[in-house]
Amino acid sequence: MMGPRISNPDENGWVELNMGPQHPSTHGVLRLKVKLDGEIVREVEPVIGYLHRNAEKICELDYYCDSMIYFDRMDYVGAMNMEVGYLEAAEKLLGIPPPERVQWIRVVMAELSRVASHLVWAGAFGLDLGMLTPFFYCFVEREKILRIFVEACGSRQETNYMSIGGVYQDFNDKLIHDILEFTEQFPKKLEDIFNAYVKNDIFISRTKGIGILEPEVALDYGVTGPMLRASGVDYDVRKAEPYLVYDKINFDIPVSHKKDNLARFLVRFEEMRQSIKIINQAVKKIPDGPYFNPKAKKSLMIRLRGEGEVYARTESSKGEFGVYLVGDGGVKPYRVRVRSPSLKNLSVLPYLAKDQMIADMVAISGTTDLVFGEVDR
Amino acid sequence: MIEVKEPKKELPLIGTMKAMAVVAKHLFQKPVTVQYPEQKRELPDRFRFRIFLSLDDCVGCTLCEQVCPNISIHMQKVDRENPRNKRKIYPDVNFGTCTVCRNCEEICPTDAIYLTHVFETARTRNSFTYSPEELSLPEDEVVK
Amino acid sequence: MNVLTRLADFFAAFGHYPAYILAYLFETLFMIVFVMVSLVAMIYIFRKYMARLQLRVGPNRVGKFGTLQLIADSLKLAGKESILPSGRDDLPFRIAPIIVFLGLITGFALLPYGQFYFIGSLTVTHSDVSLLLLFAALAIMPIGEILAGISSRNKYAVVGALRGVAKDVSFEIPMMISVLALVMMASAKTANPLNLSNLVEVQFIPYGIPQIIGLGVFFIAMVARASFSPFDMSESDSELVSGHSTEYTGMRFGMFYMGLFGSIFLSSLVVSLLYLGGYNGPYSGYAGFVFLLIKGLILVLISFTIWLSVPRIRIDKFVNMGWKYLLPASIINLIIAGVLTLGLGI
Amino acid sequence: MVEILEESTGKDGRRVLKVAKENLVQLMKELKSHGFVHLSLITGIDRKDRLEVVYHLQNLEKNEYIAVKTETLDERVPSVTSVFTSANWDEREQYDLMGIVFEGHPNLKRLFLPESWVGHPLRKNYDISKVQYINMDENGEDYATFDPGDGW
Amino acid sequence: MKSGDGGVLTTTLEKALEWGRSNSLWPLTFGLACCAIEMMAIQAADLDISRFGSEIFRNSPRQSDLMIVSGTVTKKMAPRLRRLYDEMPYPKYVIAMGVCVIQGGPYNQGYSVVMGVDKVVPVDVYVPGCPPTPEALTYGIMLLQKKIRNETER
Repeated sequence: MMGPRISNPDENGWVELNMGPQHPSTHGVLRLKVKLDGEIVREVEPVIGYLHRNAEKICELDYYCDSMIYFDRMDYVGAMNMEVGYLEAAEKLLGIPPPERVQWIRVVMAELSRVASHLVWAGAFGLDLGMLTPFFYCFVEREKILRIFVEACGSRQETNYMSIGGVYQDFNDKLIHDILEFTEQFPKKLEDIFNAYVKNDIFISRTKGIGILEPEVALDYGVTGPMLRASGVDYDVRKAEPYLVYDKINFDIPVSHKKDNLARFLVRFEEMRQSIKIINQAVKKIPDGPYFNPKAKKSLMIRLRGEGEVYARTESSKGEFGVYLVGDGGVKPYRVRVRSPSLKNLSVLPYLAKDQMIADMVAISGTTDLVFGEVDR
Repeated sequence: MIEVKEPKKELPLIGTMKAMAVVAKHLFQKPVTVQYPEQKRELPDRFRFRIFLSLDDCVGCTLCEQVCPNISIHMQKVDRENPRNKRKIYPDVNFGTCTVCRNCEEICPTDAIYLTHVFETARTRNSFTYSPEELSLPEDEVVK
Repeated sequence: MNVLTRLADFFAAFGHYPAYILAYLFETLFMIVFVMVSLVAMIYIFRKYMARLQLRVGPNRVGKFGTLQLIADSLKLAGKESILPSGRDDLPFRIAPIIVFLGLITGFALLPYGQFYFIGSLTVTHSDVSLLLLFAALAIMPIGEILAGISSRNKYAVVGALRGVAKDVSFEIPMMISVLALVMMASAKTANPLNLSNLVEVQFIPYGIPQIIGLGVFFIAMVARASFSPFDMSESDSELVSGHSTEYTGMRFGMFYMGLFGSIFLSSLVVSLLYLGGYNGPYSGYAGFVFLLIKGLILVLISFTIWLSVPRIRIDKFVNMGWKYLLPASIINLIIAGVLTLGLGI
Repeated sequence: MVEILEESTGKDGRRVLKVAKENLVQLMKELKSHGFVHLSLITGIDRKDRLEVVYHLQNLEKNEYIAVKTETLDERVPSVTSVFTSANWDEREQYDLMGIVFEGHPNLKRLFLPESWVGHPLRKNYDISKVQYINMDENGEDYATFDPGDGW
Repeated sequence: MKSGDGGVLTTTLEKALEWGRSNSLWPLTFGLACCAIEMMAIQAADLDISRFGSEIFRNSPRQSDLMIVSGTVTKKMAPRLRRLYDEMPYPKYVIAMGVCVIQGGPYNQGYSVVMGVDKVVPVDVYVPGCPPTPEALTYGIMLLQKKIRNETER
């Protein structure tokens, strides 16, 4: 008796397989149309839009200060970076520069958020490869960062901490003490997690030399962030176009010329170490002063008007995050456009995953660090 | 710019065993779990979740309704004597859409609307609109 | 004193034949209870051990320390709707979990368990070729998984089954060759080296010491046989959803689930019997079973640690490893065994 | 050098070049040869009477940033995919949400919404109150309808 | 089926099954958006949902009992969500986690978001919050357990 046919292979003998939108490896709602030749992936076509939440449209319907909650929900694992990115644009457009103290506070929060984001990524990447345990260690550390966020503003993940011209709540001594306590114990734990990964030669064999992304191709596809730096291009918005007070802080940009999965892994871990370095410096340098620009008093939040066009770029945990804000002189923005780094990083996946094994495709899509709130917006 | 170093190459099997040792080491650490219903993590002062309303303080200025990003707050007529609230309008909050963004708390001129630590608000029915009176009640007394 | 004769003595009051029948019945029951208890214990130990490694506490709500958790799970699985996907190949789809489970129980029935105080020898089967039978039973289980994969009309399941075939082919041969080395060594001491009990009893020093390479090869093969990470390519959850068991629900899935944990326990027992001296040890005349259990449990915990901390090997790398490293290693091991047996007479 | 209609400086201090849409691809090629290899963003703006498309480019070596603007009255703009591969998905997105047709694009399909979605949501005249529903056909492809009874 | 009119045995069996179901809710690995990270956080060490028997996040809908809809359901995702729900075997439960899933949440003015997942699948417990803290979700799961055991009216 013949069994039923699963699928009709096409003329090349390739079988089409739909991975997703709900699939454990896709970190959300990515759908990959894969053409399989046995175990080998011949063609990948990502289909996105399963989390298209019309954030750009709704931002046009709301006041400038309200748009923040939609930006929080874009890169939901590193929400503070999104807030910084939006405020860089909004504050230029509305002409309300934040006070000195606020800028330092924002640097601290953005870097903590970057660490949290990379920790989620590190845990999820382990799950992709079949390592169950480091995920839990990553989340224990992330939980400590979230405690700091709650201490600062009251929410864990979608913080809505920064407002136009300031932050909603001031830093206090307990918070600074907590942050310093965290940065003191964190590097040791980070080394633990790091060792659990890289000591393992099976892990090395799964990542080394796989998913090679040439720098020319990366630039052509608009790839930014750790993926681009792992391809050997030394480009980071924090250095190239310093925003906030990044030019007053001493830190390095990790770069690797190996271009593979392992390089991307190492670059992200080194970024976490650098972030801790930044936090340690910035926390100690926070000057005294107001935490709110008096021009943007709280009761006037909804009466801010802006005109003109501003494009501001920041370095989020995924890459170059840009916000293009167009105002027409009203209390609501005329057009909000977001450059999401994950979208561009995803667009290079068909190139990377071609002619790789299924397992490698999963590993490669793991190292691109996709967050679908940002890809689909 | 610093160039990240590739890790030292480990011998096959030996490296795997080292990584296993790193993981197995955690067997001797205390679990970090806080067993939720019995033990509760102490919540920081600034933790915010459920919205409360002080009916006596509300002046009916509608600022919270305006600032709410997704129209979760509507003003309701409530027949209640309050010399400060001449128009007798108070906000109700739809918790089915409230994103706990705290904008209403920030903008409220009299601190009438505020958020508290209560977070055990799960229900089995999809009716989350709290009338102004319900907003001033503790969570246990709200009719669900 | 065998458990069978002990039972027959116990039932002797009923007469000669009923006593034997009752004894067999009891023995079968005992066997099944032992398998069930060990499966439940394995899953419970796994959960608790995993939780402790991951800084958690694990199940502790259902019963004291969560001991009733598995009963809740099995009650739930028994009460689940059983979905049979349309377009399945009906017969293989239905019998595949049963094959896996049968292979498991047969494997347990073939092991010699040693002595235990009053009851005596717990060995159920007395065959002179129990080693061969054991490996036959072990070879049935992957067939069930492959049948499950190709009969359930799911692309993930098919890919999982194909990976399962590739995996099995590449570790079976080194595994059998390293067992062959053992048989060679044992044949110098005993007339019946294919009998597992004989094979255990001739280990004055555990075979793991002279046969260290064989131990490594066999242990890797046994972890791979149990489909444990890093060798769980056939049901790799991050790539193929659940591999061959993707379409199974309720109790049918429960059988696969128990098969997974049962086979790691079985594998550990086999490794400890063949290489670590099995039930040999001080006072093994009374408590051999305890020694076997302790050795088995230590191996199980090692396997769990491997599962929890090692990423999955890519299937082609595993096939490479099987043919390029494990096979030569096992042949070298065979030569060493020959030298030891013929030249040194160990 | 192609003709620049207007050169100004934006509120954020960036140079803004304005070109006619016929010269767009030519200008992009020239800019790329001058080191502007990083196309950061493509934005479509609905100015009610016309559509504006803004390209943000960066020169990684000189760390220089410029914006290129072009306008169209008939929703058609030449595609720059032949110059920058990264324009591919950006242009698909702008076609999807803004309704700008990029001529010469290799695969101009909607990126987020299904093909049969009516209207382009980010247009100012898009009626958000008309609810559309999406359902899945036999092959797993989506289609959009106005009929709430269909599906789910 | 009404429990009680089948005699003592049926009632006891029913009770035992309810007890088993409520204590072994295996969730489906189904992360949609922001709330998915908080869903992972209840699995992680700090809140450890495995204490309640929901140890295993099953990847295949065929083997899971509980679908935690965590995050915004867009119109494009809704048919898929429905299909996943259909693939789950009875008895199955749904927790709507977060306000996006309850009534559209922050995106309730938008064009591509389903205003409440209960338009697509029946929901047992609603957990508001954006996102709910892990404790709040755990409270929701405990509420669901009570509901399965018929201990709660609300």
